[in-house]
Amino acid sequence: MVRLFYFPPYVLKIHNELLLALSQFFAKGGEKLPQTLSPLVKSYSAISEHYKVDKLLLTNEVLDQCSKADDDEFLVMRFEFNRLFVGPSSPLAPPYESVYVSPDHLVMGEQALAVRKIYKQENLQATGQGREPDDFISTELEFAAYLLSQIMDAQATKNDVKVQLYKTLYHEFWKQHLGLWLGTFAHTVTQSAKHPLFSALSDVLVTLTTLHAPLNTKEAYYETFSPQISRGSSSCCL
Amino acid sequence: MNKQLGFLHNSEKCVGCRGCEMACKNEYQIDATPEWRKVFQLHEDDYSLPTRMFFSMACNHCAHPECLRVCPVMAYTKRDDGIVIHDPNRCIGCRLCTMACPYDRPQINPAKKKVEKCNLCYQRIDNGEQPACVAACIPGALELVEINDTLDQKTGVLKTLPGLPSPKLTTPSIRFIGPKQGKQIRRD
Amino acid sequence: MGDWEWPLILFTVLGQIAIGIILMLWWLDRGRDHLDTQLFKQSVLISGGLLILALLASLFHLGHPEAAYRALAHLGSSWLSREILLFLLTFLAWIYLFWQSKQQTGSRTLGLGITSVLGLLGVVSSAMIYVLLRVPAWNNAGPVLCFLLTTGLLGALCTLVLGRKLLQTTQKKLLLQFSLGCTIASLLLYIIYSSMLSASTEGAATLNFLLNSPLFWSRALLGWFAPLLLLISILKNPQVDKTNLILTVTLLAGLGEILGRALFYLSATGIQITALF
Amino acid sequence: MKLSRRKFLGGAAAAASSLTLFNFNLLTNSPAASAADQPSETMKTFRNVCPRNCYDTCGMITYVQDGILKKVEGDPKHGYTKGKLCLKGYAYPRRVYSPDRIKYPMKQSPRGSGNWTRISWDEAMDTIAKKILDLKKRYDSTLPICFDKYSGNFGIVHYGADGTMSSLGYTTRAVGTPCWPAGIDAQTYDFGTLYCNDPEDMVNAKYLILWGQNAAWTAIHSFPFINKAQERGAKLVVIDPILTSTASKADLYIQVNPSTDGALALGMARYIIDNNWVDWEYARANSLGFDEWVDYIKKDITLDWASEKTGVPKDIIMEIAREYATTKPASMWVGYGMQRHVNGGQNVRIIDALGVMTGNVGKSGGGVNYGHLETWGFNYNAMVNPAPKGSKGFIGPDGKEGDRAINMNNFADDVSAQSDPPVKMLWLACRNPGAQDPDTNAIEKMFASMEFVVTVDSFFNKTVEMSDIVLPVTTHFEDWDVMASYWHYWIGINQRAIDPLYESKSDVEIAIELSKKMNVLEPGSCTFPTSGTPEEWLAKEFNPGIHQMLGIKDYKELIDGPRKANMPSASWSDGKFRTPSKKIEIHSDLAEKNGLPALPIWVEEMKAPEKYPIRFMTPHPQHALHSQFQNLDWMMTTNPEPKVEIHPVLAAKYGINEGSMVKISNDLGSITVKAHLTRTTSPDVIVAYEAWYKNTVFNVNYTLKAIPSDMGKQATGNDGLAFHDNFVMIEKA
Repeated sequence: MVRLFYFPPYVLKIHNELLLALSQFFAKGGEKLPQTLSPLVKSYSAISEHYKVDKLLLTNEVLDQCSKADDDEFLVMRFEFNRLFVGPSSPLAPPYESVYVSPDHLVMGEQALAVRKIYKQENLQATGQGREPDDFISTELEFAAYLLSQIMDAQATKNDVKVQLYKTLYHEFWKQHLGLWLGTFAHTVTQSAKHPLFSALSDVLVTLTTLHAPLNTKEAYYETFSPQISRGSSSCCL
Repeated sequence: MNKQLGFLHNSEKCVGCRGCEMACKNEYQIDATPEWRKVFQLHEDDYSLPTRMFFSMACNHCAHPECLRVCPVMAYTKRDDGIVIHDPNRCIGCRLCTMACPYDRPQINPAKKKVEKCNLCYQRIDNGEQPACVAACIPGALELVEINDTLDQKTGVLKTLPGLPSPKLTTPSIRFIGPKQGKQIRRD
Repeated sequence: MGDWEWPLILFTVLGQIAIGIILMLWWLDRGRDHLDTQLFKQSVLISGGLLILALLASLFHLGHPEAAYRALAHLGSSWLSREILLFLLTFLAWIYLFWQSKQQTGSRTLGLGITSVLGLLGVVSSAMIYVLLRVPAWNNAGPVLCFLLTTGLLGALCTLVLGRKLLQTTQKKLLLQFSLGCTIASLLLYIIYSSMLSASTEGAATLNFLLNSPLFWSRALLGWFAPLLLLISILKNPQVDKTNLILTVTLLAGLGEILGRALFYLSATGIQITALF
Repeated sequence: MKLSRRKFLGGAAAAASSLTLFNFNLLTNSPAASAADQPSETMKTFRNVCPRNCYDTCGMITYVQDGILKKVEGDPKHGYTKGKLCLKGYAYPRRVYSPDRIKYPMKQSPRGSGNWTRISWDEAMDTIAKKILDLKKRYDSTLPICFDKYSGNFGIVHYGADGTMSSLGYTTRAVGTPCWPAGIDAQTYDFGTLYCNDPEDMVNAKYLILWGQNAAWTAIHSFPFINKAQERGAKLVVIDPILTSTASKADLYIQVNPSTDGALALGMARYIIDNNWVDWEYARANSLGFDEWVDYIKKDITLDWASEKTGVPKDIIMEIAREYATTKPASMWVGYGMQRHVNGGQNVRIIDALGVMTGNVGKSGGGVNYGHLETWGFNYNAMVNPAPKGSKGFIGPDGKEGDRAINMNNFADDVSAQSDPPVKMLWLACRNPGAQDPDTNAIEKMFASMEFVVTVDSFFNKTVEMSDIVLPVTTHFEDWDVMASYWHYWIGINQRAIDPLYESKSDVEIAIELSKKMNVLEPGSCTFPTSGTPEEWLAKEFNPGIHQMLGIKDYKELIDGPRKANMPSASWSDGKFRTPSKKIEIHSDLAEKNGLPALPIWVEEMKAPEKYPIRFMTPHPQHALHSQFQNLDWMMTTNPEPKVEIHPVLAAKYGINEGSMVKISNDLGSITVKAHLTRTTSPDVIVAYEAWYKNTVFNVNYTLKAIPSDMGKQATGNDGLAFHDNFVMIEKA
């Protein structure tokens, strides 16, 4: 039997942290940016240092600067956050999967139901089920982070069956959901953003979508990929 | 083919309320862009008096469907009852049918990159129900009928209206009752 | 009015050049002076490359290129299915031809002949796709003749460019005369075709669009008038070195045909519902 | 997925292992663990009623699966709308799930800046409550708070928005209705109230006049009944300055000079008198002042005059007079459009008298039908709350203390005119004055002068744009409610079909939240009850009268289907009129007391000023109901932009072609809109349909002056608006 590939725990950890930081960034809203930006910067630094890509470092620098903004600047970012993602005017980049993936661009499309079923397979459901679309970006990101944490658990206990199961789940979830829309979403954000924070955020999302392809598909490739990722990723994703 | 189902549109009764258009969208929750069914307003100059006159048109389930003829993937089939069905699972989005249909009724859905059109609610018909548009027509201007000689021989049943492509092209399965104009006391 | 259909323009024009080259090779090879082997090999390779490019370009026209294979499903009535089949067969024939070109001996005529005939049938099917009841501007012999003339003209000119060193003078002259013939035919065809268009409302709309479009006049200049003058001048002065001139004519005519094809799609006006919406 | 998790772990083990160490914020343990592999729920259906300001008030069936609204259909058990919806009704799913919906309470700082902060309901209520208490302290009353609510949602429980205000104390209230008050008063003077025949009874009419009524766009469900009457031989006459889709179906269409409908009716009356087709018996037995009116007509009215005034040839006036008077029963439907003039109420009174004169009132297949409120006898439990102890109110002219009424139809000016105390805060619910009130510039200015503006809405319209706080409100699919119609006789229940999305709340829920907060900050400062489920609030609206009218014992019976009120199909068939004299008052002392002519005599229409020779009519649109619906994606694709209809003769005069941009202006302001040339209007009238298009500044009200119509005060508190007496100049933009 082929030896099951184990991801390096550190890589899983930093990805997990980035997913959670992003999830909180969107969940807590523009009003909590002073609290949610720092964890985002921290987790993104870890990523950018690990992969050592110039562009990532640059984005990280922008994020870092934004996280140290003064109160006035945070206000500007808050208003921009709401203009982009919340409202009350028609949000320019509504953070729900079905707005991008379902052709009718409404919320509560088939994607919301599809992720609801996936959560349910893990005995989970969105806390706002029925009120908030299940495919809200934060919920999807948190679910992805949860899957990663399951892989980490399983690797720690050398439970190969579980590792395999959650890798498959994780891979499928990216392929069928986050991977399908984060790119478009990021693009929409860039198009509409008037503050560098959100262009940087868009870069973070793009990094995430790009890095996750190797993380969950070609494990054998991953070992070799990791040290050289800087070249690979800078050409393909950034 | 045993029979040919189609629409009988009564422009005498149609008030252009566009309920059929939206009922169609509601039934299938069609995306914003494709218009399976559309209400058209006739040119007021085409008749003796300027009046708001309409006809409502979806796929005409033609006796000689050009869409079906040109489609390279056989996405179109014509049922025994004459309904021309488009199967999106087969469609590869070559758009040739959209070039070939004189009524512009197969339409590309830019998001899905596939063509869509009215399938005459064949599932509803198979269940013994009326198509959604017919069921929703408040003045009773839109009917599902069998297109045959008996229908064509009835007085007042027309094969076309001004502003429509010649029915000779594809032999559409739609018949019309033309708009009626009352007396007008006008100020111009 | 239609759209600017890059994938279709590239597919049809490149495919027609490829087939045109093979057709010319076949024609020249059947003549008294056989074709130079080096030129044969080189030209077969290039025409194959163009054919592959053309087929690839056609995929970009599709909403779902991954399912393109399904396009073979409706040979019974769809000219698009027939076109794909014939182009694939042409490509298979080309592989045979390519294999033949690698052989030291043996007749090339069979390979050239099969490829040419299949290719021409492919070009005709391509054109037949557009012979639609709905589009008066296309619902005639126009598309077929127009596509065949492109095949002939660009095939001949490209072969001239490819064989600028290896073709014999008589062969060159034949090709030049053929190109001139195609250009004149194309121009005449267009004049007749235009006069036919005005018969229907939609045709008149097409004509009106064309005459008011700077693209059309560029096409006329690049694709008809300039090549006409240059070809005549080349043929009249056989002693001058013509390599650069031939290159120029080919480029101009190529551009003209690409513009012409773009206009073909742009100017198509279908019969449609003209009631207000 | 190749690997089933069931192969790997038992259900219980999975639950245990999946929650180790991971700190969930947005996900939680799912209660029904075994449901994982189950297919979707089966489709559930719910009963809803469209609550919009519309004649038809349709019964709806809502299809819900997995808690998600899938589609809507008409309710086949609704006898008037008969299982069909209009184009707007079918677009509802797009409204519920539009990403544009307002999702959370938001605060704008400063107002108009576009800088919005999301706040919690608690913070929203805290901010609002503190502002209210602050104003109360500063001015010693809650009168600086002005409440403006109208017809965004006509559900009975939605009167909880009014209740929010009454529970705070005495406030300033926008009173009146911009819609139909002149006609209401006309019928009030004549018959005692507005009370139309059952519209289903139109099938019995032998002759049918639709007067300024475009049913094809605004009351589409009446068409089967109109058609039926036509099939049974009735002649359909449509009188309208615009050749509408409805007029296009008429056997006879009369393009009357705008605002001269009364003159036409008087001309008809004259001819009827001359030919003695008068139903003397009915008129004399049932009315007061009839002979006086006949004398007036004989003395003052000639057919030549009527013809000249109305632009209708004499022989046509004679024709319709003869037919209307001699074909029995003959029905008239008076539309709301025709009373939006400075003499609109008076014109309705003349038409009423025409109905009386011919004995068509109180008859099946007859009537002068305008609307009714007979089926609206609910408790208005959510609306009625005692003012908190010690509340100081406005002392009215009658010496009574209460709310301070201001004119809804001159909202901008009237708010600004208040000084003792001034209005400092606005609360807007079910209302979008930014888009719908006349003189938008004045509205903008008035809003800018406020200290605080709260708007309760679902979409970011012009009014929300000018607010400090916006509160997200539920759609009717997310509420319990009950709806009656002002036209047909049906009543339907509206179930909660889906959970309220995001943080939206109904008007009653908002009132509850505010009351909780007010009472924490200052106990006793708000009397709105702080408990009750939405369904309990609905239940409280029913009373024995309603039960009896509908033949039910409990509101829950309405879940089986809408019910029709048990009333005779012909209004006034009992002859018991509700005027002071209990008779039809052709001569109305009440009208006279209110400064109006006692008799239905001719009152001059408004003439075009020299500078602005073109009448600009802005009637109701097809794809929208005022500022609702048009912003939805389906509407924006099928009807992407507004147009102004111009007669080709007029257009030629100004060099305007089909599709030209046209600047329409007067001394109030201007709008620019695309031209559509059509002979459905006349050469001195241009037409643009009012609506709020997404992402455009198009708003016909920039040119519309708040000119009052002649009536409305008596029954609705304020005179109506002469929307259609708007005059402009046009030029090619």
